Amino acid sequence: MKQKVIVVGGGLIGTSTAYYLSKEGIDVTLVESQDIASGTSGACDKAIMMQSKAPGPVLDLALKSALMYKGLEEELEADLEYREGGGMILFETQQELEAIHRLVARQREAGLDVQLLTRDEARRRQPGLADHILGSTWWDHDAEVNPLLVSFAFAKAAQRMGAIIRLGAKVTKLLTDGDRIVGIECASEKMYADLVIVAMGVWTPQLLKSINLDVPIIPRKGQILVSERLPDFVNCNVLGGAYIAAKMEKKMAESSNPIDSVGLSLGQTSSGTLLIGGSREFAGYDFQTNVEISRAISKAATRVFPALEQVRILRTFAGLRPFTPDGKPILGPVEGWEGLFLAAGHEGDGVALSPITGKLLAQIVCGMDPGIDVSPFLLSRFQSTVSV
Amino acid sequence: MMTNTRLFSTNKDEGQRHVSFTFNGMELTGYEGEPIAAALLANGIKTIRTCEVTKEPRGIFCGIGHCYECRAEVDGISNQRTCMTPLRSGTQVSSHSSWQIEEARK
Amino acid sequence: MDDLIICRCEGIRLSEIRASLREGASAVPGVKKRNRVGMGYCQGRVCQRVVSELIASETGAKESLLQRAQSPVRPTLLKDI
Amino acid sequence: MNVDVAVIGCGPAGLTASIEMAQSGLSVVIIDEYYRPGGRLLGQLYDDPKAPVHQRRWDGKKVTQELVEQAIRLGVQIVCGVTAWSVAPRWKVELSGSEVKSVQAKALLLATGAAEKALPMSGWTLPGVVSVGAAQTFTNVHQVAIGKKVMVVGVDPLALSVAMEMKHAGIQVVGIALPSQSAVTGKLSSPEDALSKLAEAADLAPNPFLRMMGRLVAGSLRKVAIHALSLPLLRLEGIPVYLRKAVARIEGEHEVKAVTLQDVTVQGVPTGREERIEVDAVCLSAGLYPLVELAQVAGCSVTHVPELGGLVPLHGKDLSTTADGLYVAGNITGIEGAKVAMAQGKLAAVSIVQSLGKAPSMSKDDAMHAVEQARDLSPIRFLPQILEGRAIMDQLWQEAWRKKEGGQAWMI
Repeated sequence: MKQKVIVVGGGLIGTSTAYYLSKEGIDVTLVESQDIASGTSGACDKAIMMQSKAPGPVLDLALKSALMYKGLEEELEADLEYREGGGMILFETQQELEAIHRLVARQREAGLDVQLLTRDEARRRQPGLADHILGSTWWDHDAEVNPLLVSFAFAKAAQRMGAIIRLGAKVTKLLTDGDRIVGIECASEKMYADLVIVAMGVWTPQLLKSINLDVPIIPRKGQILVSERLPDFVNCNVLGGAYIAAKMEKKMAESSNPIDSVGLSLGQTSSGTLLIGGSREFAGYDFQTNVEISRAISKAATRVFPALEQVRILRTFAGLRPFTPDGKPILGPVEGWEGLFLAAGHEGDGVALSPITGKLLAQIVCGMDPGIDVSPFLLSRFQSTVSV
Repeated sequence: MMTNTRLFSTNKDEGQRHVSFTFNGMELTGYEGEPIAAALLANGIKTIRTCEVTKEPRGIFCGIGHCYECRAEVDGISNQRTCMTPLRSGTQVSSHSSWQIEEARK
Repeated sequence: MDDLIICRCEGIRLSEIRASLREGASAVPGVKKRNRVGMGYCQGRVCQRVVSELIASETGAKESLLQRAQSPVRPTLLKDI
Repeated sequence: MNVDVAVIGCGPAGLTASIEMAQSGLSVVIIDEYYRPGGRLLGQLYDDPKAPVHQRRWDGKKVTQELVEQAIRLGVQIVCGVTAWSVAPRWKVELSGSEVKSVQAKALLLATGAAEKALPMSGWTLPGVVSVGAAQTFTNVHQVAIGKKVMVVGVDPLALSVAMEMKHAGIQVVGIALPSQSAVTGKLSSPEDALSKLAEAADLAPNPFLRMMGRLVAGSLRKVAIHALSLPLLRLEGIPVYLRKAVARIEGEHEVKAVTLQDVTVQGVPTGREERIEVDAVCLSAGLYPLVELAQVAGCSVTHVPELGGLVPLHGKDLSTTADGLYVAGNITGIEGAKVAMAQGKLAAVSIVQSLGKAPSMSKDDAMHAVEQARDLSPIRFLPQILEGRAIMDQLWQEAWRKKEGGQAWMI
């Protein structure tokens, strides 16, 4: 009898999980409170960058995911606006240069052949850079994709494999039988399953409160400016060094002023608009963008690309990254609860980690060896005592 | 022949000087201070730009700065709303914006 | 009739909006994410309410959500932000 | 720049409010993205049958001039051609297109008026197809014809009024007709709905026949009026008003060349007969809706009230909103005429003046009464159920206020 699984959450993680489960012949129902990609997956940038991640379990996962992205358009029979256009981290000050050099050394140890470019090489690679740029890194295999298309493509592919997708169905409770999860309740309807996978990003903790389970995910707000359509200008992922340097040096001691958290991220979409980010701010579940942060992002962008001063911003939006204390997502089974799996907490890596997360969850559910040590990602790392 | 579609009624704003300006290189005249879109229309010009997406001709639609269909580059600044940008003597209007990467390359 | 342009800025046609509704979109933000309605210079000032009424009449919903208003409410040069 | 009150929108509401606030000793700046003050007043030029004989001629430009002169005399700063692209609480207004980058104010009045709904139809993106608001502005304000032969699509008070203004300016208006039924026209294509809107404009129509028809429609004889529509058309100062023909397509490759009219039944269903009329411009009328984007960005709760024109800021009778120190006046509160907007401007000003501890020239009650009076005197009623809309808003406000008293944050 086919195993029945309910996936809660219709973003990049939920739809990918539904697809890979369906591909394994599992009877899947995906339940989403609003619409596909109506949460953080619909309010993020488009970079799939490896070189900006410090070596460790997340980078290992991301490298596997990056490989999967290469064949994903074919597999999902959909245009994802995927492009392996490479990526660069700029440095504007000596301090940033040194910090990034240390990161590059560690990346090379981890097997990423990240290069270092002089100012002229950087400007040849990406025209329009300001004179004060000291240089940049370069890695050919950083890529970009349209995260909206990824979510929609995974959802449609899952449906083609037989999955059922229920939109506009807000899950209010997990149904339990002793220490076993047996289904979910949304509005007045109860749905039963052998297993429930919660992939609700920053909303995951609210649902798990219904079984007194604390999940340490909090929203970390990021803001992005969207420009008018432009001729081809940015041809790769561009990151400012300031934020990366601070992140690597752990000096990012959570300063109270969100302006300090602003670090440039820049990419150009297939329709020609620029996505100019970004910020990091603990501001609860607030989607309203803040003008002072937009101003700081605008300054970071025009300092590095002076010509952008004459470009118009049409829109700003905010997304809520699912932040965890150790910067790693929470994946896999939950100790003390039968039939409950988690797949959330990807902070800024949700786009990059979407394919591998779905596949990993499907393999674990089907009892297959994922070839990856899942223990760094289990919720139990945060549970001192098993709360039953 | 440029059809002139000026309407003459008692309600005209007095004292507006006649000035010349260019649209895509064409030499035209209009009243100083009137919106560029009005001066273009008075010269029989309804097509102000080509839609970047559908490649269709576009012109005035809402007339009060909400829809951006009448946008053009005015004196070097791209995507200005010509229905509310006053005409000055020697104003240069062009349908496509000159924001080019070359300008960004220097 | 189906190829009638509804969103002038991005050239989105009635057929594309209906396709998005068939795929599960139930409000303007959902249609926008699937086909770029409302992503142009006017940010939906012209077409958004037509799309919202179309969603309501074609899906039976009472009246569907518009997209969230955010600054800048007019296209603004980066140097002016 | 620091002021007591920032006003966004230099139309009838914003100007009238600024005069009252300046008279009470407050420093006021008005910001408007349009290149000259007046807002929708500028395009208004008609004879108001409800006004006393010597005040029949309503010339929006003259009214604007008088208001602007009075405001400047009282020290109001009027900043036109500058765009307010964002507003943040208590109250910082971000500006573009001006040396002054932003304005800081103790109180903020949003008088940003209304925008026009779209009427998508085949060929509507062709140059030469404009909204009825654009036709009014270009005809009356810029004195440039939108075309030599113009077809008006959409039958409502604004469309009729603009058609007459274009005719007086010497433009040949070939007709006013309904749009053909489509997925996006809804009630706009219904002859019956068009007739009830005619009733709203009845007072405006100098043509006795139409005034009679309007009253007929307004009364119980509505069904009779519709069936009496065996007449191919009505005439409005010689302009044919087609209720049994609808515009199906606008034709032309680079510009408007013609429109195709279809005969329709009383229910607006095409009968199959079509005819082509050569025109070089079309103006579309699908109604106005309140422009609430800045109110939302400022953190104001908004709510959907179709009778007021759509999404409107939740506001009290004194035009205060759920955002402390933020007030609204004019079409942003619901679509009505200029006189009501001016009276609302006065009312909002009285509320603001009191909230900043100064003495207004009249009480809130008197100002509220003046709004009702202005409503009765308005020649055009854009939304037939405007009164119900105002009542619904008052009720929603009471409910929201009760909930707020009960400790919940502003709901809606």
